[in-house]
Amino acid sequence: MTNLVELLYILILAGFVGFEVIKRVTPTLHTPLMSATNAISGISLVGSLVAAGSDHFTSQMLGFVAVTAATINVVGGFLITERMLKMFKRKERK
Amino acid sequence: MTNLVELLYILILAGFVGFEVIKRVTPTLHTPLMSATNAISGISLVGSLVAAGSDHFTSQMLGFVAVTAATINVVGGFLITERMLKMFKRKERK
Amino acid sequence: MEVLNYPLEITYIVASILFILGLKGLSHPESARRGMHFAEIGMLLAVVGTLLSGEIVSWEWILSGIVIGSVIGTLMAVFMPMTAMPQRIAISHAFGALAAVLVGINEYVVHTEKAYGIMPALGFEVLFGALTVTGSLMAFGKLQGIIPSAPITYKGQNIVNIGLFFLVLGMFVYLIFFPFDAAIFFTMITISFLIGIFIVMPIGGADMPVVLSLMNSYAGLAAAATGFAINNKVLIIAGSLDGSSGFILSIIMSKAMNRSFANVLFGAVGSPQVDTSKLHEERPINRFTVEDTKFVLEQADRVVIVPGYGMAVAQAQHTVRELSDALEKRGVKVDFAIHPVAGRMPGHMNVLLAEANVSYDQLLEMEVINPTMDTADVCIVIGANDVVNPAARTEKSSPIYGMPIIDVDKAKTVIVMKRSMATGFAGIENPLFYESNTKMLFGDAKNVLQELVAEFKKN
Amino acid sequence: MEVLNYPLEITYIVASILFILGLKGLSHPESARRGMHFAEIGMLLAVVGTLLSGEIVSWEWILSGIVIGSVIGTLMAVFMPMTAMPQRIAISHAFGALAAVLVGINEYVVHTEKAYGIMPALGFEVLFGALTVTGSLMAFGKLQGIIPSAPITYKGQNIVNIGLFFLVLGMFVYLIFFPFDAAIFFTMITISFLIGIFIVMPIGGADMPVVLSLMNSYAGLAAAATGFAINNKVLIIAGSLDGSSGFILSIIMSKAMNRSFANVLFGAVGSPQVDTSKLHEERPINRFTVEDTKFVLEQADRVVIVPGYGMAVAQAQHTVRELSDALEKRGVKVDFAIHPVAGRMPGHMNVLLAEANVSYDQLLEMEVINPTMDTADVCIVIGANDVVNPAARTEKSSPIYGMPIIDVDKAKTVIVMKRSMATGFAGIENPLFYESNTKMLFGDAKNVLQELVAEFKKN
Ligand SMILES: NC(=O)c1ccc[n+]([C@@H]2O[C@H](COP(=O)([O-])OP(=O)(O)OC[C@H]3O[C@@H](n4cnc5c(N)ncnc54)[C@H](OP(=O)(O)O)[C@@H]3O)[C@@H](O)[C@H]2O)c1
Ligand SMILES: NC(=O)c1ccc[n+]([C@@H]2O[C@H](COP(=O)([O-])OP(=O)(O)OC[C@H]3O[C@@H](n4cnc5c(N)ncnc54)[C@H](OP(=O)(O)O)[C@@H]3O)[C@@H](O)[C@H]2O)c1
Repeated sequence: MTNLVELLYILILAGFVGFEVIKRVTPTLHTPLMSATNAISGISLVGSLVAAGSDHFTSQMLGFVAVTAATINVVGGFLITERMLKMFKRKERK
Repeated sequence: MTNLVELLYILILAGFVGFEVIKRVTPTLHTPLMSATNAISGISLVGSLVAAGSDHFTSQMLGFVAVTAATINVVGGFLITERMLKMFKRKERK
Repeated sequence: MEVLNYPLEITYIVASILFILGLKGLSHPESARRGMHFAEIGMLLAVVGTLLSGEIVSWEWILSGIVIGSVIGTLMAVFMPMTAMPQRIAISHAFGALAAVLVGINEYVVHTEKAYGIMPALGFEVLFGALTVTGSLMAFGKLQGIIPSAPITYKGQNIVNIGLFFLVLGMFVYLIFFPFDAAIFFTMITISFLIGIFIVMPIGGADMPVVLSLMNSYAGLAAAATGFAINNKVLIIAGSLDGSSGFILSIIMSKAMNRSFANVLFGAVGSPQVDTSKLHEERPINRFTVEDTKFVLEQADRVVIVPGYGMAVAQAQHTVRELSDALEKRGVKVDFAIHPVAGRMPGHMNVLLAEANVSYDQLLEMEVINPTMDTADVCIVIGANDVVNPAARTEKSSPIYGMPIIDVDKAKTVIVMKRSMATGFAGIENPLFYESNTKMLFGDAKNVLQELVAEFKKN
Repeated sequence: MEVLNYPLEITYIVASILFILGLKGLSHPESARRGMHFAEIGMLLAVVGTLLSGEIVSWEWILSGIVIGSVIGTLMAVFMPMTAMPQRIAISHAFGALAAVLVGINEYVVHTEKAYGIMPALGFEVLFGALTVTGSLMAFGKLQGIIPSAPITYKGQNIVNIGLFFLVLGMFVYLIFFPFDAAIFFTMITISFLIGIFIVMPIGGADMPVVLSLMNSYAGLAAAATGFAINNKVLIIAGSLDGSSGFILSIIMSKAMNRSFANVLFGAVGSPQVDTSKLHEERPINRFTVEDTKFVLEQADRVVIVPGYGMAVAQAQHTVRELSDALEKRGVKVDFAIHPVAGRMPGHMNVLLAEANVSYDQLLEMEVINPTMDTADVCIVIGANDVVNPAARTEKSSPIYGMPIIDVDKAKTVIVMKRSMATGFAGIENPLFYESNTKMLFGDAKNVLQELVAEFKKN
């Protein structure tokens, strides 16, 4: 890891960003927040794709399971978040 | 610049952090904020030191002026910020 | 030095920015959906960018995985009832973490030489990943009722857990110096799987939300570690965002439950097992009927509704909305007071009431509504208990002393709907029920509310 | 590949974290000083780390520079009156940017081969650095009164500025492809210096705060570019923090002045030149004497003081504090209402009142005090004008329409202290002065307040 130092900076800064951004999430949306971060954590998909798409059989097998699992996460997570957010509406009140 | 990509990440993330953090600075302290960031921008001192401390005469000269200028920034900026912040007190009110 | 694929790197940078903007959107219901679209586009970009990067040489397994995963994910999202949300999040964490573990194993067994240089990151990845997989599955089982939700404890449990923890730690350190020892690598993973099971075992079902958030955090850490291992910045950033999210939600929950965060972090979370049968004081209470309630509500100008876990149990959110509509039709101003940990999941009440079409600007946070509580004529407490317990304000000896509550006792009349005098999650007595301005309306929340709404419809 | 100096890199990481924590501290006066200590320790670590990194082979110039800089910096900090703050910040920006330019030149002339690979960053650095140096010096001159503060304009000014801008841009692009052309490099720097002078020339002295914030932003960008050029992450982070800070403060100011941000960003900032002599309507005003004022104040239970630029001009902050003390001694509740752009610098009023020992929890922000304004018996406006102009709420045609103001007109009685009926910064008429509940108390703020305080001391 020749760029270990830079990756550490990225980790730390992203942690600060996460902390500040999540602190401002309205409590009203804490449940959607849980499912949204859940969907985002499906980003492991990126690593899984490379494994599944290689020419090595073991990689393909491990990758296939990983792609399936991560896709469930991503697709399911975003769909359910959308479904929840769609429910939050402001009524016109008289 | 072999690590250009990482540096870009660092720039972008630091921008996000800066944005979130500065947005939360209380308006009461906007003047100290200006002088504090002014002091922090004296961080160019780090680059200046390396130049002034080299064995190359041109570098030494350029570096000397740069170190002087940046030090004025750092020392003056932090002192004045401290001086201002010291004035912000909460009185015990009866 | 690997040659950099600049278009791919730029795509990843854009994806990272979109993830951050996506979560920023959640600061307000108005901007939330747009934010999620940002995050979705970010994910799409990251995936498409990876597929087109030129590293992909075979497609059949990728396509199969994506198709199968999409079908399962869609089915889960479409057919899942809102009340099953905690379970769904639990099992989904297991999937995400599983992907991280498998990627880690693949690095180790296939790209052997490369993997050896990055053992610290790889070890973290499989370790956190593995314990998140089984921990989340355990949480899923307990929430779904497949595994008994009561804490499972045995003598020496702590010693076993601590022992296993140090064993894994030792193996990890060993692997950093002798990465070639595959047996130790796989043993470490296996034990991590076991640890996930063991640390959730002694935790009661009601405490699962805290476990969920921690698992969220761990899954994030595993993803970030993967990023270090395969030198992928978008993984580090997405992982950090998830990590902070889980971490902050755990803090919020533990604060609101009056537990120290350390207590939560180190897994010593257990449902308090208080014998409540002897607790009830012999002080008198005031009972109300549905007719009494209607009478009082008809006189009111401002009514505040405080929902709690009981509303979720009774699935009464739609009937609550009907009541609120009936009152508003009569010119009564109705607000909902939402405590941060009412229910069993952060934001639980908000989602249920939103599902029942309550406007989100009627859902007021505790800090907003408390200062106005004394102007409320009637406060209806629907299946809430701990979050309205005034002992948190007054009784120094109470385990919930100091926890912020909704000050319902300041309203002129408080009507409490629950089935009995039983205690709530914290297992402690609630002096509110004995106050002179408190009226108890016993029964299942949904049934009682239906009767009440019917009363209003009569005339 | 350079060999990494890990202890140095870790030191820089820690310094970066400390800078961020330092600015986070400024979110509250309580935590602000601790925050600044963090930032100072961060700076110390970065400097000491660099000195010990092994790259330093000669010490005499470093030591001289540090000693001279420290002496000058200390003198400036200790002997500078608070009212000279804008000037001080301006000149300080010039120093910071100068360091960045010199570091850039050094990279170019001494480490020639290395510099050529990093021309984009280097170019940015010297370009932004140079224009910040002269721009800040111009701002300093105007604020200090060395240069006439009136806008200096001439025919074709815009064309010249835009022409120079494109010239510099062209050279920059050329240098990226032909970095060996030193003549072009130095010409580019020279022209950047000129641009800094030219863009500040047409801007009036009163608009300098916006210029200052922009220069802050540019200095930050120059530092960040230096970070790219010499591969130093702490420079990138500190530069980004400064850049965001300047950017956000410019946005706040331009919003509060009802200017579009683009208008500010592209330098088209000019003091509005309205001829105010004919503006005064012939409507009657109510005049108050010092005795009248004392009489009204004695009857009040709650008084709100609204300071503005006039208080700064008159140096009346200490006398204001005395008045507030005298009132509080009589049991009157006194609050200060601080508009975000009262005065000529963000936070101007807060610093002056803090200097005069006013407790910071008495300084209320506009959003906090406005909803309670109708419960104020008397509102004393001391040298404020635009920030209390109700035309911003009511007159669609007013240039300040839509700008948030302090709703002093909602108080039972409004006492306005100023020297005449003259307009303020925006150069527009203020209908407040003609309201029936407004009483005008003419005179220099400090003199009038001193008389008033003397009256209170009499009995
Ligand atoms: N939200 C979170 O993130 C989270 C996470 C972990 C723990 N917690 C904890 O959960 C608790 C939440 O407080 P809360 O006030 O919402 O709930 P609670 O204190 O658990 O009380 C719920 C009450 O609802 C009543 N109830 C149950 N089923 C009902 C039904 N069908 N109809 C009517 N009433 C019914 C119960 O009384 P009866 O049996 O007499 O009906 C019970 O007292 C807090 O202690 C919090 O710390 C929350
Ligand atoms: N704070 C910032 O960051 C910033 C930056 C740039 C621009 N601005 C602009 O500055 C303005 C600030 O508003 P403001 O209400 O504070 O000030 P203002 O609108 O400029 O009015 C100041 C008033 O003070 C009076 N005054 C001057 N010297 C006085 C003295 N010695 N004793 C008593 N009164 C005196 C003047 O009237 P007389 O001549 O009749 O005495 C004048 O009308 C806004 O328009 C804002 O947009 C602010």
